Order: sequence, then structure tokens, then C-alpha cells
Amino acid sequence: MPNHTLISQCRKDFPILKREVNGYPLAYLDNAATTQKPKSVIDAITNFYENHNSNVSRGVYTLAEEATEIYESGRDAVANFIGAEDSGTIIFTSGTTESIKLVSSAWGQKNLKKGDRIILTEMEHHSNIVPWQLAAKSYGIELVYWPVTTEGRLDLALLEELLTNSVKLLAFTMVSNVLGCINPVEQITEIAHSHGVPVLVDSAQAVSRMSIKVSEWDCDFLAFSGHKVYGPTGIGVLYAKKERLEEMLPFQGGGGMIRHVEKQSSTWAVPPQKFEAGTPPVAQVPGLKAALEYLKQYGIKQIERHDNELTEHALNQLTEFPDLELYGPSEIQNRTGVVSFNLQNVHSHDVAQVLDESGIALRAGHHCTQVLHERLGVPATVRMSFGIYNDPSEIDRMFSALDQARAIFLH
Amino acid sequence: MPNHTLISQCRKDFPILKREVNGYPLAYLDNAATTQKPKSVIDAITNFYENHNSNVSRGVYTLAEEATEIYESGRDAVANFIGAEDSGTIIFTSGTTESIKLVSSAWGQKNLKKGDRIILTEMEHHSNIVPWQLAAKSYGIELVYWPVTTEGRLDLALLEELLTNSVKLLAFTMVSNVLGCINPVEQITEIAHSHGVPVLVDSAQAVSRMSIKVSEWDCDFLAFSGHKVYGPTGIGVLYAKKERLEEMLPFQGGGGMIRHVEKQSSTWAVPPQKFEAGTPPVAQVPGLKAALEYLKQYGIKQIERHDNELTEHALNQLTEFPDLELYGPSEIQNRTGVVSFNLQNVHSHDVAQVLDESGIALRAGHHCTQVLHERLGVPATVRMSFGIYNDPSEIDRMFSALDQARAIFLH
Amino acid sequence: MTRDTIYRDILLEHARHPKNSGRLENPGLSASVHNPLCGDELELTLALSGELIQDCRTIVRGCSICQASASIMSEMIIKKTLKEAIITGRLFDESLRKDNEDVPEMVEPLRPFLALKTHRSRIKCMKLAWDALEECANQDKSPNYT
Amino acid sequence: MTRDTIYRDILLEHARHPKNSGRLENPGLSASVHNPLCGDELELTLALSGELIQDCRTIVRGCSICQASASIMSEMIIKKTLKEAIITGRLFDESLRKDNEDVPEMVEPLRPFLALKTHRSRIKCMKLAWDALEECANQDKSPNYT
Ligand SMILES: Cc1ncc(COP(=O)(O)O)c(C=O)c1O
Ligand SMILES: Cc1ncc(COP(=O)(O)O)c(C=O)c1O
Repeated sequence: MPNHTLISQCRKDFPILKREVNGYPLAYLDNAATTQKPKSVIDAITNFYENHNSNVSRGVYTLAEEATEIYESGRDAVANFIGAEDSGTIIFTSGTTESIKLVSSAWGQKNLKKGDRIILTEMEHHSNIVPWQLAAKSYGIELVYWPVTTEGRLDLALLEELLTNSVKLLAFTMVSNVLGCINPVEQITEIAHSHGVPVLVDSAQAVSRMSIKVSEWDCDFLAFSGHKVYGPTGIGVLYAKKERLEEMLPFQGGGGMIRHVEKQSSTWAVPPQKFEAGTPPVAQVPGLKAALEYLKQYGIKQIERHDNELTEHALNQLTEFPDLELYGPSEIQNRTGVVSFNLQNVHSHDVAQVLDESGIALRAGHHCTQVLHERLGVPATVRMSFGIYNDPSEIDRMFSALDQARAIFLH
Repeated sequence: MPNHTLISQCRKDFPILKREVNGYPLAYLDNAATTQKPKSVIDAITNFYENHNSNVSRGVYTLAEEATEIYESGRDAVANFIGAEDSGTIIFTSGTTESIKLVSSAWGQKNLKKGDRIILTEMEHHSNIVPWQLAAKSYGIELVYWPVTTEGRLDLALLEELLTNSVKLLAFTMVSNVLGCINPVEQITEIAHSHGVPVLVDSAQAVSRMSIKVSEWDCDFLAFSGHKVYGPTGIGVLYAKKERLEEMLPFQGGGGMIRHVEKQSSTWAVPPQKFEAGTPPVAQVPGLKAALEYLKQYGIKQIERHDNELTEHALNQLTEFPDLELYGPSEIQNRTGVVSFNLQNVHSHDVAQVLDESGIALRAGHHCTQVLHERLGVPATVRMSFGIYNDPSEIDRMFSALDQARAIFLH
Repeated sequence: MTRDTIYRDILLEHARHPKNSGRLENPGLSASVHNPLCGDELELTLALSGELIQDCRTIVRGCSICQASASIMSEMIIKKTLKEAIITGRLFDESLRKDNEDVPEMVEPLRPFLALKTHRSRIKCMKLAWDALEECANQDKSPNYT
Repeated sequence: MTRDTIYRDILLEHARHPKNSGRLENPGLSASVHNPLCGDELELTLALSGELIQDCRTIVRGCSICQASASIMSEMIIKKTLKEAIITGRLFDESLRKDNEDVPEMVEPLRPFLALKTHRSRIKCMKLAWDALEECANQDKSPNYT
């Protein structure tokens, strides 16, 4: 497997992977929560602070010009990475949550009114549910849920039925952070557009795992977080198509987003600045840029293949044990390395704690998807989620450690 | 001057100060825009990423518990630094701008209605004006401006007149980012409270320069940014008194801020989590904590004294030149190291660019205070603002370089 | 066998065979509480005669720690006054925050949990039953527990 | 004397003694533009006869670069068609973005600005007058400049 050799090289790029936990080498299998950072990302942040730190966009001195240049080149890098034709469509936010909130507020305020509907899916993260509930309260709109099938997928035929005249937006995740399924963005967008409905794509779990092509897919909004793509915390991205940008009111008010401020009213800068109020995550931008460059260095194709191999390796073993219940598709097609399950009669928290005793870091709980867990009929699940540095042997260790959980809780 | 000796020691803690700009050592005099970072802050961020990186509050494994511990100990450190009795009153945001927006939205939505008034001052930063203009539009409230005196101060007697029955909030800056005046928070709060009016204190410029005592002063809200107190970008703080926290609706929706999510509605976690939606600035928290520890190491008293000496040094020279016009108080009492001026008949941008040629970094423009600049009758000013690493000799270099600007533009 | 294993076994025994599991008909006081981090749920019903807790039952949908905590609490509070029970819970809370392992007499039966207190993420699980008790006391408007 | 000093002197000369300063009475087209970063303001008035710019004036409240730019532009566009003037502005814009110093013939008089193009924060100052010209063209609904 030439792929493994290559990817296993990348382990050395991540300082934290040298750590031991409870006497074992750290097996970090919680990449859906946040990813670890390669040295190049940490160095990019340090380099900014040690050599170029200054506020952006407003100073005429050398340092300020350098910082602005770095900041704007980060915008270009993001545009390029997600296939956006124009850097002016990239807005820096603090994370996916804020990106979605920006749409629900800045776009919603102007485009949603009483009686309108928004379609969400049952597999959405709370970040793509709660802002719309708050919007529903403010604007009097209604939320409609596109159901998850028993296989843990979305049924495109059902979508057609939901797309009634009053629907004003379809907001859905590209990859479920629990089921691991990949939803076909291009197809969904085409169906929605054929009914005149714009789409918001939550790509928090997707950007690190597969190639993104916003212009080609023609999606209207796309959101993701830096910390889930091997980049820093405190930064996120909202892509918004030009036509949508023009329909948006300002989001937050403050420095940088204005044209002219008078006592009682103000006029606004042009996008994307209009939506970037206050001092932006200046030092996080070069960190995010370094992360995207890091991914490019290995190549998204290769990363995808590795992710597939790990997923297959995990699914094969999972289905061998009759006391393990898998949530999400069991076939590998359109599926990625987020694998959730339960050990019968053992609570997921108990499982996670026993695994931690063997140095295995993974998550138990509802993963901020209570609506989905309601649908699955369980309050909580155990989730392993893979990153580019994970190795099949770490998955094997996870399955061995499950034996200990069995011994403790089921003897 | 024992003080200078001590403070001059701290220069070596800031890697960026080794830089040369246009052949000269960097004289960084733009600390009101953002401060430079000591090595201990950069190291704290690196250490987090290299040893403890994980998402907070939701995982039961070792790394997640460490990250949560680090995050919460950062909250304690902030509470302690600003004299808050309870860490539960500290909300992490992305910056001052978002902190103020949080109040205008989460508190405003519930407590402001048509016909209500809010008092702002004429010296506010756009971050403390524009959110209230947006709120004015949403809630039908009215903005009233507390004028700036010709000395560049606030007149407390005038405040009494403005505090009519319909006033629901007084939002003011503790230190003007242009005039450098220090507004007496404790006194202003007492007056406002005697009329039953809560206060929001924008302390973006204050926290790095003087001691803050929110519980003692009894202010209701206080906002500041990490990047202006020698800490990272991408993080800010909102302090809110318990009673105010209880009056607040959620701000952003997402992970971490919920109690229970159902399809159509949700219930919320308790404060401060209720107001921290999504993945917070996890790695920035230890950076901010390190910054506050750094300040404590030198001691706020000492920092204040140093700032005073630099300010006096600058004011003394400024008033010697008849072609320099000072904006803000000329006396040193209740004044801090933000000194704005203009060179007669030369545009501030031209001045800043010529100074840059000598390695002097300072800002020209309206500094996000167009209402104040309208009041001052000039579109733009040159501003020098001091940090703990500045030396009187850097101020002298600034005045010499002004001669070059005179030579070029006024010969 | 280490001290920690003994403690773990005590907890597991309670989790597997919880004491006072179920729901009282016509309880004097009852509360349902919820751990938002993991979705766990716990229902507590109390039968009072005057100040005295005559009986109690819990229904737990949660992890082993949460179940053990409910079981041990139920044993501790029956035949105590509501006030004594609340005080026990608060002393437990204090012990969980302390750096050392000294505990007041009343909290002794809860020692197995203190061995786990460095796992801060599990504290909420340990306290969920006691939170339900506080909730009951809050509903019982008459006396003052604060 | 270095090339850069010569260029600077050219700009300073324009800034100190701006050409075509002021405001035309009853202009054919006019626009007021604003640089939000520094608060600078610029007003442009044009007198047209048919397609031809017969005369123009500018009032600038801004830095030396902004003033010089308005002055040089005014000299360049008088007796040109509005369309030619707009094209000149766009070629200037392109030249500012390019890595090399090759400029089209039409942009030659603007060379002194290109020496400053590494100062990205000043680009907006260089272009403010040309932005006003675009703004005028936008108002002039009849022909199509895009
Ligand atoms: C007084 C004042 N308030 C608010 C702000 C806004 O801070 P930030 O841009 O970090 O949100 C600033 C910074 O320029 C300031 O000086
Ligand atoms: C699918 C999905 N959407 C949104 C989010 C929220 O991202 P953040 O917490 O970085 O705002 C997450 C992260 O947990 C996610 O997995």
C-alpha cells in the first residue's frame, strides 16, 4: 500500500503525535471534533507574531502593509482551495457557527418573512439548526426537516416533495459528523435551484477530506472552520456567491466594515469587508493558509484514498462484532472516515473512558446532533473519526481496547 | 529613572522588536491598533497546539480534559485580572466588536423597545456606535450623544441632564483611542446607576494600561480584545454582571450553548456557556492568559508609571512646535499614552508614510472614530500610542522624522 | 488489587444493580434533570413525611457513574431530612473541588467518586442525582435551604 | 538624484499646485467619492460636449498622492472622450496590479505613481480620482463602458 507509506510520513509533521497518554502513544481518533496541527501551521502563526504582527487594512506603514498583504493572500488561498472564482466572495469569520449565523442574520433579515420555509436535514449539527430556530422566532418562518433514511442517507426523491413554493433556503451538511455519509452537493444544489431555492452547504467536515468546488457546484453559501482542516482555532470561512452577497445586510457593526459613520446612521463598505467588523483573526489567517497548503502538498486525491482505506478497515471490523451497532452507512461508497457505533448495554461515556486508559482519544455523546440521535433512537454514540495521520493499527488498538470495556462492564 | 531600566528589560521579550524597517530599528508606536506579543504568549499558543490541542467541554478523554482545564483556567485568569468575583461572568468572544454586538443583540433584544434611549459619547469607536445604530433600526430606539468638551473630556454635569427616564443604557469608552483621556468609570457608573441606568464600558484601550475592577466599580458590562493587551488576535472578552446575564437571550446558536435541542425549539445552557456557541477560541485562551500573566509580572502600577512618563515626554515636545496641533487633553492627569496630532498643512497619511521611511510605525486616519473627527473638525489625525516596550528615544526619533516631513511637504 | 480498582468495583456493582430504582406513585417531590453534554437523563421521586425523606426512587438513562451515583445517593438520603440530604450533596460538591482527599464524615460513602475527580468531564455525571435533589428542594418552597 | 526622488518631486509639484482645481458650474456630470480608510473626499465635475470632455475640475480633501492623482488625471482627460478616459483609468488599474513596470503608452504620465505601487495602502489614494470618473460614467447612462 504505497499510500500508507506516504501518509505515514506525515505523522512526523505533527508535534502532538509524539505524546503519550496513560503510558500509551496517543491514538487521536477525534478528528471530527478538531484536527491536530502540523508544524508548518504553528510556525506560520509564530512567524506572523514574530515578524509581521500589526492590524490590517488601515495602516500605511511597512508592518501594516505586510500584515494586510498576508491577510489578503490568505483570502486568495481560501478562494483557490474551495474553487471560488473571486476572492471577494470569501468572508473570514470565527468559525462555521458564526458563518451560518451570519447567513441566518445578514441574509435572513432581508430575505425571510412570515410564512416562508427553510429546509434542514435531520442530520444537521446544532450549528445549522439553532440559528434557524432563532431566525424562525424573529421572522416567523417555519423549519422543515428532510428525513434521514434508515441507511443513514438523504433521499433525493423526497427533496422534490419538500421544495414547495414557500421554501426560501435549503441548508444541509455535506458530510454528517456522525453518520459519515457524503451528501451529493452538486445534485442537491441543482434540484434546489430548479425550484429557485438557494442552498447553504455546511462543509465543516468536508473541506479536510475531499475537494470542494463552489463555483462549479454553483452553491450559494458554504461554511467551514479552520480548526477542522488542520488550521487554527478562532477562524472560519463563509463563501457567498456574488448575488447573495448583494442581498445581505451588515452583520456586526464596527471598524473596517463602514464607508462613512455619522451619529445616527452609517453607510457600508463593499463585500467582503462589509461583513468583517472589527479586528479580524489576523494571525489565524496565515495559519489557515499554511494548513491549506499542507493539504495541497499531499493532495486531496491521496488524502481521500487514505481516508477510504481507514474507513473500510474500521467498517470491516465493526461489522464482525454482533454486540457493536453501527450508525450510518455500512457500505464505503460516498462515505468518509467518521464512524459512530455503540457497544450493547454499555454507555458511550463508559466506553470512551476505558479507551482513554489505553491512550485512545475519541468522543462519546450526541456530538451536537440531538435531532439526529432522536431519529437514531439513542441518546449517545461512540464516534471515531480519522485524520490524515491515522494508521490502521490505531483502529486495531481501538477494537482491542473495546475488549477491556466488555470485560469491565459486561462480565 | 529605575522604571525605564526595568521596562527596557522587557524589550527582549518581544521577538518582533529585533526587526529593522527601511534600514532603521522598528519603532512601533501603533499600540492602540494592536500590541506586539511577548515570547511567552507565542509559546503558550505553540504549547497548546503541540501538547494539548483538542476541542473543549465535550470529550471525556485525557486531551479533551486538559484542553477544558486550560480553557476554564483562562476564564479564571481573566476574572481575576479585571476584578470579577465570579468566573461565570466572563464570556469569551472574538473581540471587543463582538462583545459589544453580543450586548446590543442578546441583551438589547430583551430590554430595548421603541422610544427607549441609549447614551453614547462622541468619542466612541465605531464598534460602540454602529451596533447601536443597527439596534436602533431593529428596536426603534434613539441614540443620544454625550458631547466631548473642547479639552477632549466628558463633562459629568452634562450626563445628569442626559439621563432622562427613557434612557436604558449608557455605553462609553474608558479610554479614548484618539484623545487618550481616561474617563472615570466608577463615578460615571455611580451617576448612571443613581438613575437606574446600566453601563457598558468599552475597555479595549484600558486593560493594557491600568487596573480594572469591575466588581468594585459595579459596572454592568465590560468589553475588551486579546490583541490589544499583548495577547492573540481572534479572542475577546465580555464581562457581564450576573443580573444582566440573566436578562440576556442567546446570541449565536450552535454547539456548546444548548441544554436540549428539538426540531422546532431548544433550551439553553446556563451562562457563560449559553453565550459561547460553537468551538470557542480554544488555543487563543492560553495565549490571552499568558499575556495577562506577563502584565502582572511587571505590575500594572509600574506599567502605568511608564506610560505616564512616555506620555509626558511626548506632550512636552508636541507643545513646543507651533505647527503641531494636539487633539486631546494637554495635561497629564487622567491621560494615557495615546497622543493624536496633525502637522499643519500636511495630510496625516503623508506624515505617516514619511515616518515609515525612518522605521517609525504609527497610524494616520480617522482611527474608526468618524463622529469624533467630525467634532474635532478634521478628517484625519496622526496618532502615536505607546506600549510597555517603548522608550523615550523612540518618541524623539518620531519628532526628528517630522522634520523630514516638513522638509518634503512644506519647503 | 489497588484502591482505585476497589472503588471502581463498588461503583460498577451499584451501576449493575442499582438500589431504589424506579418511580414512586404520588411522590411528595419529583424532578427530572438532564446533562446537556451527553444527553443523560435522570428522574428522582421522593416520598416525604414532614421533613423526613421516607423513600426515594430514581430512573437513570446514563453512564455507569451516573447510575452508581443515583444508587448510592438513594441509600444515603432515605430516613434523612431533606435539609440533611441537601447539605450532604453540597459537601460532596465541595469535596470534588478540593485538592486534597479529606472528606467530612457525612460524605464518606461517596469516596469512590472522589477517586475519579481528576476526570473533570465526569463530575457532572457524579452530580446529576444530587442536582435532581436540589431541584426537588427548590420546589419545596416552605423551608429555606440556602 | 534617484528616479524615485524625481517621481516624488513630480507628485509633490502637482500636490502643491494642483491643475484644474475647483468646481464647474452646471457640470454635465459630477461625482463625489470617499476613501473610507482615511476619510478623504474628492469631488469631480465634468463638462462634456457630446462624447468629449471639454473641461474638468476637482476638489480634493486628501493626501498629497490623492491630490497629485486628481491633478494629473485632469490634465490627461481633457479633450479626450469619456470612453478613452475610462479606458485610461482601467489600464492604470491594471498596471498597478502587475508585477513588472511595463505600461501602455496611454498610462505613461502616471508612471510616478507606479513607483509607489508596493505601498498597497496608498493605491486607493492613487485611484480615488479615477473612481470618481467611473462614477460619472455610471451616471452617464447612454453609452456602454463595460
Ligand atoms: C476604544 C476601542 N473600542 C473598540 C475597539 C475595537 O476592537 P476590535 O477591533 O479588537 O474588536 C477598538 C480598537 O480599535 C478601540 O480602540
Ligand atoms: C457538520 C458540522 N457543522 C458545524 C460544526 C461547528 O463548527 P464550529 O464549532 O467550528 O463552529 C461542526 C463541528 O463540530 C460540524 O461537525
